[in-house]
Amino acid sequence: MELELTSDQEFFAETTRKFLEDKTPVSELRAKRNDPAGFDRDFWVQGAELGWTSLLVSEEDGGGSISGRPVADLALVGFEFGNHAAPGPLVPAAIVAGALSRAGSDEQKGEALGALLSGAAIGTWAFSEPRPHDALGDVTLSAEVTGDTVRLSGVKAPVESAGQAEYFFVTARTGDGLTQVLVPASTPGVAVKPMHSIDLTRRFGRLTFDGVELPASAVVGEVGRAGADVDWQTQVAVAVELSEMVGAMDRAFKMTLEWAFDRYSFGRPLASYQELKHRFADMKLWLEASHAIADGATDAVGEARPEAWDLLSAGKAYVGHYGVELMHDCVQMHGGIGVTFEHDMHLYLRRVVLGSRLYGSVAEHRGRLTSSLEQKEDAA
Amino acid sequence: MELELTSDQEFFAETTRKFLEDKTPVSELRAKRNDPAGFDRDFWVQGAELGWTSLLVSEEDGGGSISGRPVADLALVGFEFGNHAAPGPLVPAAIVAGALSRAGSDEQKGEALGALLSGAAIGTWAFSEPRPHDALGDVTLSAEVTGDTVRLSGVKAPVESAGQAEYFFVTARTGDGLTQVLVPASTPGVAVKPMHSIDLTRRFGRLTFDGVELPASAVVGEVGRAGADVDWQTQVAVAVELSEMVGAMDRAFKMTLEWAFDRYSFGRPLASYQELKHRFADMKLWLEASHAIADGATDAVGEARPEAWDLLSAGKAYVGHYGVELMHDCVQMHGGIGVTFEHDMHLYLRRVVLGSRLYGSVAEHRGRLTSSLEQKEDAA
Amino acid sequence: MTDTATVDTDVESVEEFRQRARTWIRANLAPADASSRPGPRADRTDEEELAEFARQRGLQRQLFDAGFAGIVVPEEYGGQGLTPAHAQAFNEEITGFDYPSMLQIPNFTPCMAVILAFGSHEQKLRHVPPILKGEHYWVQYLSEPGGGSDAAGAQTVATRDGDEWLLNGSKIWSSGAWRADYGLTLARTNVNVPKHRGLGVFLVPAHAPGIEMHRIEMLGGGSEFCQEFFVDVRIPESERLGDVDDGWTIGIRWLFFERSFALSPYIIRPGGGGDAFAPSEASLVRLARKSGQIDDPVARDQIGEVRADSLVAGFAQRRIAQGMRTGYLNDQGAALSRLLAGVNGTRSATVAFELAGQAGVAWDDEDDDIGQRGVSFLSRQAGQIGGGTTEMARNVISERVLGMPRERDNSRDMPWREVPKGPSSR
Amino acid sequence: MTDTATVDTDVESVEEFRQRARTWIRANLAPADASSRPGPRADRTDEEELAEFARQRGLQRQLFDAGFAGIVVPEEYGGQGLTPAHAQAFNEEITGFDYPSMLQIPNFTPCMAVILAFGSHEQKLRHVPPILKGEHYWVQYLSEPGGGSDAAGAQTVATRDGDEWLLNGSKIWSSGAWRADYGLTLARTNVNVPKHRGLGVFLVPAHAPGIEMHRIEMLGGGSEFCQEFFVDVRIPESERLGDVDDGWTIGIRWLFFERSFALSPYIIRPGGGGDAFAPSEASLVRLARKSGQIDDPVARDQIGEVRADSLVAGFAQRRIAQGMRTGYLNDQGAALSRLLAGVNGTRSATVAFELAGQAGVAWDDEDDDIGQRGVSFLSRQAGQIGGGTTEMARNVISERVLGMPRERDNSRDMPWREVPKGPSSR
Repeated sequence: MELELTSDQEFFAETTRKFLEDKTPVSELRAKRNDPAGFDRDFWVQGAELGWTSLLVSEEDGGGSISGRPVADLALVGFEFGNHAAPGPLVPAAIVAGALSRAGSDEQKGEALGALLSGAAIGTWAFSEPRPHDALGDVTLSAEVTGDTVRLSGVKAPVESAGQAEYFFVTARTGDGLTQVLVPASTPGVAVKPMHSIDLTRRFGRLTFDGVELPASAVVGEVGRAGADVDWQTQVAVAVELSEMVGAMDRAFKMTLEWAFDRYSFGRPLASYQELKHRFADMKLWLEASHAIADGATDAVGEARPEAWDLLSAGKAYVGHYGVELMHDCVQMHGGIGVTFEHDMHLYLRRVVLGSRLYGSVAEHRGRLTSSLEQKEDAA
Repeated sequence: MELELTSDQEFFAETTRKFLEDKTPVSELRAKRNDPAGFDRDFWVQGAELGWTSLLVSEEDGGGSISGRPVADLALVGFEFGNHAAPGPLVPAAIVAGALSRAGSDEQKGEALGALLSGAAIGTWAFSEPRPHDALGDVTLSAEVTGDTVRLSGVKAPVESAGQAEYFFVTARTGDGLTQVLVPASTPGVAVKPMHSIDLTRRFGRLTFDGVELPASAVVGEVGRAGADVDWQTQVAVAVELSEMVGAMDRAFKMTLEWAFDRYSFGRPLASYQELKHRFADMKLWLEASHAIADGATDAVGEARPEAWDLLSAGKAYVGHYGVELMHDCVQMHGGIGVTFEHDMHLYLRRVVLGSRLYGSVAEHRGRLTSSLEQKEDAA
Repeated sequence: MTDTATVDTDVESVEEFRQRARTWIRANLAPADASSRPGPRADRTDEEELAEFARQRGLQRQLFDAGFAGIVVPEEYGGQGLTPAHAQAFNEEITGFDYPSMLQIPNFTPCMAVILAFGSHEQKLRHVPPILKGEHYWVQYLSEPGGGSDAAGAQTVATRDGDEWLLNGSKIWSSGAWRADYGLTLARTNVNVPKHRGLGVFLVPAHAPGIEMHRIEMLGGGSEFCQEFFVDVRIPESERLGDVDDGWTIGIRWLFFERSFALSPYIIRPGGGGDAFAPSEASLVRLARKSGQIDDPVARDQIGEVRADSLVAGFAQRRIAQGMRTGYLNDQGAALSRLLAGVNGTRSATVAFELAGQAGVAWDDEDDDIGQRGVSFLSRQAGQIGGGTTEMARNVISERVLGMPRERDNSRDMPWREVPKGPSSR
Repeated sequence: MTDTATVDTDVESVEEFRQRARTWIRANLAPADASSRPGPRADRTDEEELAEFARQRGLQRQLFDAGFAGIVVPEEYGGQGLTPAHAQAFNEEITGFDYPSMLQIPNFTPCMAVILAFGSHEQKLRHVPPILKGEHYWVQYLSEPGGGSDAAGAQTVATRDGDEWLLNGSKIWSSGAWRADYGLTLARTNVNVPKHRGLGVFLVPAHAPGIEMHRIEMLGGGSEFCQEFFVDVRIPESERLGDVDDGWTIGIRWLFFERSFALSPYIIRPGGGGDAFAPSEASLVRLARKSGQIDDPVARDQIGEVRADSLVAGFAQRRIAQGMRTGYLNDQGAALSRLLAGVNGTRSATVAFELAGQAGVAWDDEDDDIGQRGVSFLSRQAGQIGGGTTEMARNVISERVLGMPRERDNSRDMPWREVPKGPSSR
């Protein structure tokens, strides 16, 4: 999280923090472990009132940011979500609303956007596809437009909160271009199947579109020309996912630091053992560096700077590796209780491990960085 | 090195150890730093008298092992070479003599083998080729046999002690098969160019064969059917290279352990700092494990067991990684002096780093292990 | 195999024994289920677990009746009175066949090993044969909540009451205690002396009156580990090992047996390898093929790395055992074995997760085998914690094997009741 | 850039300054040689090295005359009296242009930084302007043979003799001392008190009478580091900084400046990144292309890893500096900066060696650029040793930043002459 926030941002983050502490304490998360949604609808409605879904939406459309830096503001919420292992489709819901505001027709804004902003309806982003198309940005689900009908065929997975959403915002392929379609969950031919996940609080599902037909008016933006919108959505998703991971790391590190001072072994606190001290030093470095790149990448996305993708990939490559190592070291420092379900550490561990695989693996982002370097080299 | 040696092996190793301590102390290695050979010829002759070149040679041919386990005996010498960062082409010279004894004609044995065994002549193995053919076992230098002439065209590099050898034992390609040819260094058309190396004591050169013609009698074994011999030679080379690396690691670890007890910082020996203690624990494990796989792989080669290649690759993959890390950690423990030329550590560091790249890199051997696993899986 | 050099010539030779074992094994044991991994399985219900456990008790009885149980255990206690070389030969012969994997650790070692090392003749006659027959399954009542690595700091107190002791306190991490018959128990017999000089080891019925058991759910699933609460548990003096207050002499050896499980001649260890925690490398190939990553050179590099680690570990474990036998290493060298098993297990679990791809974090039913790699990855550190942490192993290696100065122990020399057990104030 | 938030409004604004700098730089400085790396080069002869050094002294003079030397140094001492934000802007503008890289460290920091922090008005007037003009180049006479990380344990003794001090002892790791004008020297002024309470810092002509200098050959080639032997070297009292025997107050700050070089406003740091030890990632691509490995996904993965580390480091260094400014971190947070630079440098040198392939260990003349990656790999740890080891940085982070208990210092409270300096007997 940034070191120098505006007072509005401070207040905004504080509000969400207090709300999550109140509504989704660890006891609640554990109670909902087998709940199909993982959260109550009124939790979501109240969160929407706090602005979770409206940050990326223009003021004309009923949204608005806190600081004039919408992506940075959303990242603040993401940090708190990670810090509290909170449930709910924060990232896709905010992105769907933002995408509608960017490219939606008045009709779409009228119908759906209002419900999404109030939390009355949940919209999630159907973007990722199962292997062999699980590379970040690989889209094969097809959208054929004939006359005033658009026809969707293909599979999307994993899709966050697929079982709870009223709207699926589907990124599809039309020839060489991309098309995005807003699909009501009730549309005939759309099959939703819940998936298993390592996360305790978030839920995912698999969507199958078996020649689903909708009016062409369901298309958001222009057919085959959604590339730029999809790129922006993906950038925002990676940026906020990074802040979520950092939020979870931050919590785990603080818990473990406290443990090291309180826990005595051989009549000495763990914090007095040099080998552990040095691991804490490494973890502190990884944590601060992760904060730094998450914030730096978020800035670049918000300002649409050309280096945004390099920074996002650097963040996913770095946090995806060192974040996971930090979490496991926190587990190791706790000893046996660290690998029990009864201890809270795993709530945050799950969040970081999940984040390391969503929106591109460490290996994928390293590969992207190398290709980007080659282009720079060739350009030079 | 094996924990339980026969008394003959003990004595044999001890003899070579004393000889190296006497003939190539560190002062001598430093004095020869810019010497084109890196060693005096009489050093080599006396080494040959100790059996360095004759271990893989049958008794009929004037050679013989110490324990009836020739490869294990040669590995003992390799360990001492690494342990003393000794100069001279131990591995290729012993292999060339062994290969001649295995497949050479009486004529070849009469002419060359005697001189190689006495050390009067040096034979080296021209096997590796420069990129893009630098993968282990990639042979493109061609040997065409027409009538009673064999014609060699291609490049070999790096070739150990190329500038000092009287004989090049060249592994070449004839169609789909391999052919080995014994080439006197004086043969017209053979160009020798010295190469740079990170090692201080060993020397390498690049050999260019520009349509070199020799009598067919120079072919060792059958034309196009040397595959099995080459495989055996390569196995022996990897096995002994492993023992050389372990010998160098063993020396560096002992030096650093002693340093940790003698060196005081803040009024305490380095050995009293827990973080350093734990690194020593890891190094001790890496060292013992490296001893174990080097000896295990050597056994398997000596007994021509089917798992020999898996064990050699496991050794090169493990020692090539952990051996190098161990050496660098020994440097780090020494602080500033560890990165000076004046300190001896780098003599052993160079030996291990060099060994990690000769006869296949860590990555190559890991890849081989995976392919081998796939075959096992398919066979199962 | 230099091991054969150590054969005692008065007994059946290793080769004769190997032949006899081979013949019997092939005639009587089923091939091992390739997909099965040793030890308990999180994905089995308690009923399935108990059924399998009962089956394996029967398997152990078969081994006993055929003269293959307790190969290195003296005959007077129901064993075969043979050598570690015989045990090693048996391990090699049984590779690929079904065996009672759930009965090995901690039952045969550390538990039976401790009883054999410190029990009286009567205690051994009473307890060892039922173990070898598969009738009694033993677990460790050793660790305590808040005890961490300082086993000698045990806070469970044993108070003498005539011919009996009253045990009060709590034990934790007793693996499989819920299905066990006995618990080897370390307790404090004297609180007025330094911690190392006031301990005792007791042979306690796992579910003795006064013991309340709670099963601990692990984050990777399963609840194999248990916590026990002792309230006035009565144990006769005849079921205490060794001399009064001298339990730590036993404790030191006990921890040694725990660290050196991978080298123990008391357990069946197919192939004789040491990295019990690692999923087999063949399964990594299957995983990478299903997840579609087998042709990715990065994935192949990682599989090869794990394969190398595993092959090296087999030889390293043998060298460590040989080194301890020949005096190249002292007994504490066993910590090298424990460290090796721990780091390899963590690394292979990490590689398995890498190979799982996106299905390692969110998956369909048909990808459950892939998804389980993600679940296992969450508890990848377990192998560096259970059985003594790798941190403790590194302390032991540096201090007891390399002879470096010991870490300061503030609790060493003061009466146990005065030892600081937490921050005085923060 | 939140840095701009801290601009002092009385002075030229950062943007005005940036414009002025941009204009001047483009008009007066040549583009940086892409292949060149900051600092001295092992592959240059002393003559070439001295010629380049003289050229860079001239370059520094140009900066001085143009009003860009000592951007945050008070005007009375020849500087510009501006803020770190101005220095950061200058770093961004000079990126890609030629600059006096050999004059930055240790000349401007720690040396000039220490003089500015602790020098008297006269001492600053005497020494700072010549540094900013490129006339005087300063090095550190700080480390000692056998001194390791315990700088306060200095054994070089300064004995008072009237208005002078006599220095005797030896210093080592003085980088570039052979071509230096002055050496900032830590010496022991009192052997009868604990080590921290008997030190002094002296301003010593690098080649003063009585100093004998020996150049140390590094294993990676080059002999930039020197060792000095002091025999009755006479330094006037007026060239001693601070209060008598209170040199450690200066020493602590000195070590802080050393650790935080990557954050110092006194040096030119193109781009403002922090990992000075790392070869540029672009050069890794060129290397992998020449060595034929650019299409190997394992190589691409490693290049991407180094690229990520480097991009992250830039933001991390800025966050650490910001954190120290805003109070989120105390001054000791600089150790995070030092640790980051050290580990990144080692990793990138390792990856470079991986990419070099076989030509990294044995090579022809035409592959010399590849072979040099092998040579550099041999001293890959240098970046974790020079400028304070990463071990010390981890101690500082855990103890001074996270507040964990300090390591035992057996030499802390006894008179320095009684401190154990080696094993009494072995």
